[in-house]
Amino acid sequence: MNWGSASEFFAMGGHAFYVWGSFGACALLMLVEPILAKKRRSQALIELKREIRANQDSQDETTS
Amino acid sequence: MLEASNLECVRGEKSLFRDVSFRLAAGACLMVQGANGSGKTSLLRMLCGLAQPAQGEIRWDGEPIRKLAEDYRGELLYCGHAGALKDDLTALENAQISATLAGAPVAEDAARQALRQLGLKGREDLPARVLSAGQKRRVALSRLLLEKRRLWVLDEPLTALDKAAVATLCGVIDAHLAAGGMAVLTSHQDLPLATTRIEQLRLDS
Amino acid sequence: MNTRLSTRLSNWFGYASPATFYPLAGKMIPWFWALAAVFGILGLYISFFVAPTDAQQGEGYRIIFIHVPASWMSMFIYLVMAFWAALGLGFNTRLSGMMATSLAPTGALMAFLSLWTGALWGKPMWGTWWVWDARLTSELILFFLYIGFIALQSAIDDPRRADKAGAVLALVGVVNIPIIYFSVKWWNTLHQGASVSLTRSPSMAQTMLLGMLLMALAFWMYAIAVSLTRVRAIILERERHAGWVEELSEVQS
Amino acid sequence: MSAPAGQRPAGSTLGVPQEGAANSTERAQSANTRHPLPREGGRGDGGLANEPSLLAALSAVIRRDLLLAMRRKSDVLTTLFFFIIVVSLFPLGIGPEMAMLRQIAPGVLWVAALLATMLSLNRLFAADHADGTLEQMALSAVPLGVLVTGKVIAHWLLSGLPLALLAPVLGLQFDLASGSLAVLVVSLLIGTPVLSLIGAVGAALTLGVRGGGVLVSLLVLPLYVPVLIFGAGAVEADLTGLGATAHLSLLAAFLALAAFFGPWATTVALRIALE
Repeated sequence: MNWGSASEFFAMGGHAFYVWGSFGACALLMLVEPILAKKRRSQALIELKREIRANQDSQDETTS
Repeated sequence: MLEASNLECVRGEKSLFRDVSFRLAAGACLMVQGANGSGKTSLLRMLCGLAQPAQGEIRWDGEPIRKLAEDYRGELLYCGHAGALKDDLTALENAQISATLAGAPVAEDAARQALRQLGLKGREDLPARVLSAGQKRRVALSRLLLEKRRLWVLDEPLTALDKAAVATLCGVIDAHLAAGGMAVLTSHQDLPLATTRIEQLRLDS
Repeated sequence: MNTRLSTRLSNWFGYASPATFYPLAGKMIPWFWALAAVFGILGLYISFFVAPTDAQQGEGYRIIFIHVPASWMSMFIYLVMAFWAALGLGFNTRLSGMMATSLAPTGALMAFLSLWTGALWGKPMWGTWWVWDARLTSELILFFLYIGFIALQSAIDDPRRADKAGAVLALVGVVNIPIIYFSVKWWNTLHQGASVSLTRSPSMAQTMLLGMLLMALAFWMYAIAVSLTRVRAIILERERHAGWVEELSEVQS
Repeated sequence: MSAPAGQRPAGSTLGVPQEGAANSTERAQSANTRHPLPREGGRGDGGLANEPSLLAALSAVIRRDLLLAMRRKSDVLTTLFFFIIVVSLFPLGIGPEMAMLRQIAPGVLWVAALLATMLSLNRLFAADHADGTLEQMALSAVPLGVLVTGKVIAHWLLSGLPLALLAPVLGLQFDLASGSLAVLVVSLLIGTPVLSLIGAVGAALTLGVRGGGVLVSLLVLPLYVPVLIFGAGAVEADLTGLGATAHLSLLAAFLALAAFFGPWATTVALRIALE
């Protein structure tokens, strides 16, 4: 085990800014990217549903 | 012989037409009709091999045109909406250069002769910039006389032409068909052709 | 006969594929997330708790456990992207073009992470944020190539043309990447620039290699999972007029 | 003929499939060829794809583009003046110390050459695309790759060559010795064709695309890196007395590679753009 205490772990031997800057950016981007991808899919689904409903409405109008 | 079987054209997400089939034999002429946006130009570009059909196949003498590539293009003359003219070149230079680019260089006399035949006598050495729309069209159509191709694909060839020019053009097309050529045309105007071998293709339905 | 077979094949590739692939991808995504999490936890454990402190670089060297995998993945994803692009160009398959499109942002992200962590590693090691090291410079150019690919595809409205144009660009890029890398390397040696080199004792090197490998596996699984998620969105966007999309349960509800 | 025929035209009943053209007496005038038209011209017995006509088409494209440029000289001159102005701005931004200028000269001249080439790339296919000439080229009996090669050569003659010839004059501003000037010219002569060849791919990809002008630089500039490194490196190597042969031969290798792949990729990209 490399670390005596939690604070030692977070201090990273004086390189905290660089190490946590790297790992933090990595974690952040890897959280954001999948969220954006999922959002893109749900956006596409919403538009699809809207379009289908619009088509159904216009069909109902023509048949009635 | 040009054959098309079950062609489908998709533009964006919309299917413009499907199941378009026809055969065109030597000496015959196909008139493609349809409203604006029905896919006439798309069909013509497909027949040239510029666009790929979403479905179906186009064959020339039994071979798919994709396979024939340059061999097919050597039999083909396409005249689209754009005249492929350079404003900075003279009518004569335009005619000669486009023939050379098409792979069939012509002598200056032949080019002058063709331009004269289309009623451009005296304007051969004027830059295309100063020609009227109809005159430019005639320069573009001079390729019909200069490049010896069996299949003509003409998209709205009558645009901007006056009565005399229409008559001349029809004579040229008739002569081509009588000599065993083929033509695929679109036109919003009536084309007073002498030939009886005209087939209609409607794209609307 | 032959042509009929080939049209049937291209039909299968061209139309049936997105329809069958969409639900399949949906089922696979959670598994890849789980794998990414497992490899990630193992990798992080090794990089922080197993790998000992470096004698010269102190704790700062631990950045290598994400810097190197990110660099590897950025190059690997470009290759995979070019492979899908070439497949789409050669066989006119629609799904492969979508795969290439969906991989590009993840590849760009990896290239960006590699540059970011490279800069954060460089500062404590060499005292500057940026060195014109051969690898960092090539990574920068690779990042530009990704940006170019994404920009080109988003500038073209017709998705099929976008796929094909992107494919040509990706293939030109793939031919060029090794040339760029060796040019930059040559240029770097001529100018006696700094270079990242790690010489370690064999046992240390092995732990480090294991950690980097595990992290690379985690990044790999992550890239698959996220690009599958994105490709599902792209399929929905592009195939919205296909009948099968309207019959999907998530659309019906 | 097992192929399905949809609407069978009335006219086609006369034409027997396959060899129908030759059977008809009316059309038997030129029995030696399958070409039924009486006006028999440049196209002989199907042997169009022979070398002389390919070369003729190649030189015709080059002559045409040069002729067009001569009729509209301002386009070429703009590129040249851009090159001159960019290069002349550097001493103003950096200061007039000759030792410093000599050191940055190769890089400055080469980067300016890259940018000047970029500037003219947009025009490479745009005009031909707009007026339909490009379509006709794609439909020519001459392979499109040959015509594209002609256009790229013309582009180099109008952008790369003038830059290379002008470079020594600008090199004097940076106090380069005559030996280095010679290396600069040679490196530009070998390197700028590569720029035209790679640039043509980018120009074809962005043809008719929104924001094509800026986009093409985004696509192409990263690919120019090796040429920049070895082009500027050649002059620098000569300045430091190392000899520029290695750099120049690598540049020549790039040229060979680009000449082999470039027109092919450009052709594919153009066909995509036209579809």
